[in-house]
Amino acid sequence: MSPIDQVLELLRGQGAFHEPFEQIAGGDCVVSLEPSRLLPAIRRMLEAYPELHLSAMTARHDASGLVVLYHLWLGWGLSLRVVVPNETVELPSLLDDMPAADWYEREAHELYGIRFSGRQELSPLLTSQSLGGRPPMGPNRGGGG
Amino acid sequence: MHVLQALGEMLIFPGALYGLIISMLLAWLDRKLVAVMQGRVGPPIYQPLADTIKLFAKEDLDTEGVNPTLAGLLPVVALACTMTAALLVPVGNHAVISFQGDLVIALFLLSLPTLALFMAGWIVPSVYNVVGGNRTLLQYFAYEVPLLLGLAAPAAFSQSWRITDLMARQAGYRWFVLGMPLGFLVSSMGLIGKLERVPLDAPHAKAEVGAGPLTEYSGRKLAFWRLTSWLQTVVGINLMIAVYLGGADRMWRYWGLGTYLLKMLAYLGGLALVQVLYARYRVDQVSRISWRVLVPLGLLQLLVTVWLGA
Amino acid sequence: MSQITLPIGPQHPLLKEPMALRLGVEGERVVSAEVEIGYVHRGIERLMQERTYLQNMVVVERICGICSHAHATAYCQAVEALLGVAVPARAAAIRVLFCELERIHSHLLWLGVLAEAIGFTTIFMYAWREREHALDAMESISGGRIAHGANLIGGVRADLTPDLAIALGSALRTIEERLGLFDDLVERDRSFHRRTQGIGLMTLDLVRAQGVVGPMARASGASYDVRVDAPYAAYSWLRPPVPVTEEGDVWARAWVRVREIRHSLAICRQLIVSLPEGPLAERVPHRVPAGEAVIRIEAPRGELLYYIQSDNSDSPARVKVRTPTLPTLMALKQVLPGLQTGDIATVVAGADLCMACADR
Amino acid sequence: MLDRVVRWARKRSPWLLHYNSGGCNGCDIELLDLLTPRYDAEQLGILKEASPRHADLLICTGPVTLKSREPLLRIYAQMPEPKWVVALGSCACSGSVFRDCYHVMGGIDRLLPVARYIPGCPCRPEATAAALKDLLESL
Repeated sequence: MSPIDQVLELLRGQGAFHEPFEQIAGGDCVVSLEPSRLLPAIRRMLEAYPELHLSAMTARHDASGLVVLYHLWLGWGLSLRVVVPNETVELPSLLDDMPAADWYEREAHELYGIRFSGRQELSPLLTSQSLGGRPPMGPNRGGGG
Repeated sequence: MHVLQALGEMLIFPGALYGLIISMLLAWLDRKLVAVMQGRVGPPIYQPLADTIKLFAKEDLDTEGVNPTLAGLLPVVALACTMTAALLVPVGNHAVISFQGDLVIALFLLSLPTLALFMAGWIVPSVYNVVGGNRTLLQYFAYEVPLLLGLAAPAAFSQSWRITDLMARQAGYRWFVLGMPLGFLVSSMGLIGKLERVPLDAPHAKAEVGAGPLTEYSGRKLAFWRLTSWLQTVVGINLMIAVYLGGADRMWRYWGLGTYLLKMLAYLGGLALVQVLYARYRVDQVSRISWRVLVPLGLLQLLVTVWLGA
Repeated sequence: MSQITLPIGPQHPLLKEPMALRLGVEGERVVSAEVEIGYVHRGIERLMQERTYLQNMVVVERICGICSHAHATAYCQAVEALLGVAVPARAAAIRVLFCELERIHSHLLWLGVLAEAIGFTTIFMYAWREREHALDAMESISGGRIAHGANLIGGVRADLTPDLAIALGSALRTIEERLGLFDDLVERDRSFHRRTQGIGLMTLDLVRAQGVVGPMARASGASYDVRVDAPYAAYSWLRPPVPVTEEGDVWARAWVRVREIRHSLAICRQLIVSLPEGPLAERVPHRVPAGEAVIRIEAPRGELLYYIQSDNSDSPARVKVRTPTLPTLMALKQVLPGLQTGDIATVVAGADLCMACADR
Repeated sequence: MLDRVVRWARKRSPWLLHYNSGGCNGCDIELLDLLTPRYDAEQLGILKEASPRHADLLICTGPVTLKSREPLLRIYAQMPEPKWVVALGSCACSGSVFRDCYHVMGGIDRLLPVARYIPGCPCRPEATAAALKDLLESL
């Protein structure tokens, strides 16, 4: 069984994903998840892959709203794609299971205005107070340029 | 006539004026030697003079929350103490003032600027100054004892605390450094600590505490502190030459001062070499090395000297 | 004992770039640490969405002045992946040559900064003197000392001609000869050991939890190196050895980096003798078809990740840059408490932080 | 007379304070490079100081991010007179590629009076040394 099939098997056991994976340019695999399935999926994978680490989190705009990608490394690249519902703009926080998510979540919050449930501190990481707290890359962009 | 001569000795040679000139020259030479050893060119000879004049011409900011009188007084006291010590320590083989026990008084006078430096850091409500000042004091406790022990061995051997007596015992190339190398090393380490030079420069380690106790001082006050530290270097080297290296040797009749200058350059070269070759000790490492290594070695030297001398 | 706050930064001689540390200190011991970043945040990710792919070549090299080539390489690879363009073999090799020269210069720079932090100015001077040879080599090939401009989307702009190869060879020899000094420093110098051994310990667990990468992770026993684990460009046939050690202290980080300089020199030399023939670049269109790409490369400080989303126009819809300094900073926050105040400088300088990278 | 002595001293003893207001690091390491064996700025009496209180020249790199604004003003205020600001690198001169970014003010002269602009991306150490020498001559 290929590495990606193993992961899919793992996630399928959780009923976590609803699409087959796609392979994107550069060789990473992308698997789409429901926001509510994110935490269980991450927990399951942490158990199965001890060397797993979170490389980065990308938020971006999409026709449907905001999309967040969790770029993982398990000896090969895997990205989990989650669509942030427009009504809530909220995702579960990974902080308790993955300490590495700390600053990435703060960044996604301040640049895109995404909220993360289950954690307190989401003070701005990068930007100055004088920007007025409007996410500079969010739907209603603040700042100049 | 005696009054004039005394005044001349105090103000011109070997007192204040000579002290300032030689200390600036040594400060330049020190920087130049280090630069050359590091593969650089180094500063021009007038550098310390230019630095000093510039600092005197610069705005002297009063730091908030600091008593300006005290802040202005401390560096002056420090410089005055060092200058007085300079009068006690022989230049060549002649000291302006000499009496029984002047070695102890000179050491005491050299301690006062360190305490003033600690005070100068302590009175400023800025973390770097305070931490730097604390380190100055901590390090003072660590090096003062080895310095004293190291200098005590020759004194015990000569049964005199008068510096000129110690020099007289060494006449004819019987330098104490040959008979008591341990004492020389221990007191040299002590001196490096007193001068806060690498590797014992933690009190003003740039990467840790900025400029240490002097971080918030500018202009004239800073200039005074720098002069004090340069003059301390000269006095310290003179002291080591007088106590361990036999002062000015009479090679030929008139060349006494020449051998003294050579020794001064050699000792400074040694200090510069140490600066180039070592990384900085942490303050706690300084204390540990001082009490576990330097103090026992100094005591050993003292005991051996007393035992052999008796 | 009373606790005082020791603020370090944003302006501090220890920090070449602004960041702020607020350390709670009791006596000579650090009890708490807060890290504040963002002083160098310029908003490059949004800037790149507003520029064309070609204009962005200039921007990516200015994300960081130390690993500019790593950024340009990652960016080019991502765009090339989206275009479905394969880079000519010679171009891939020259890219790697620059990557390794950059690693040499970056590691020597780091060694100098660490030495300065522990008061060893001589090593700082010597390390930076040798670093000049690597900069000279890159300048003679591409024309840039710091921002090299060696990369193009589709290949490279600068060629290693035979006479440049000879000059490069002699530069490599000079660095190699003088490297013995730094070997001695790491292996034998007592005063260096006294300040670095057992200081700033980072366990493998902490490395895994925070996702620390690069030499920092390899000094704690994690062997992850993108060049070997997911080879790109010419690394598929170069296969550099990966030095790993388990001490996890500042000394181990120095050990790993000095070893890496040696391996980088060997790779450069191998590239000089076996540089593939062929064109330098492929012609590429201005418009990039819609898609997503994730690229990881090994920058001098570790795994550098680029994510680019294209929307069939001449400028990217989203560029995400994750640099290796970010996880290091998160881990550093947990390493600082418990240290002696005298070791703060050693640990911070030893972490090889690049704030321009981290803040973007 | 005294005036001439002071001017002589000032020209020969410029102490630098370096602040990166959001630059890419390139100019900063090139400035630091100025102190190392190949360029050795100590020949010109240049020392890199740790405290704003000791400095004569504030060498600024970077396009001034919004977060750097406060520290920059504070550092400048802490420096004793006479003092000069040098904008090192294209970012510091004008904002360069980052001119229109949302977190960037664009150029040191938006905040402080600049005595010398040294363009270059990044400036070579030779250029910096030449410009500093030129600035000192003009004092």
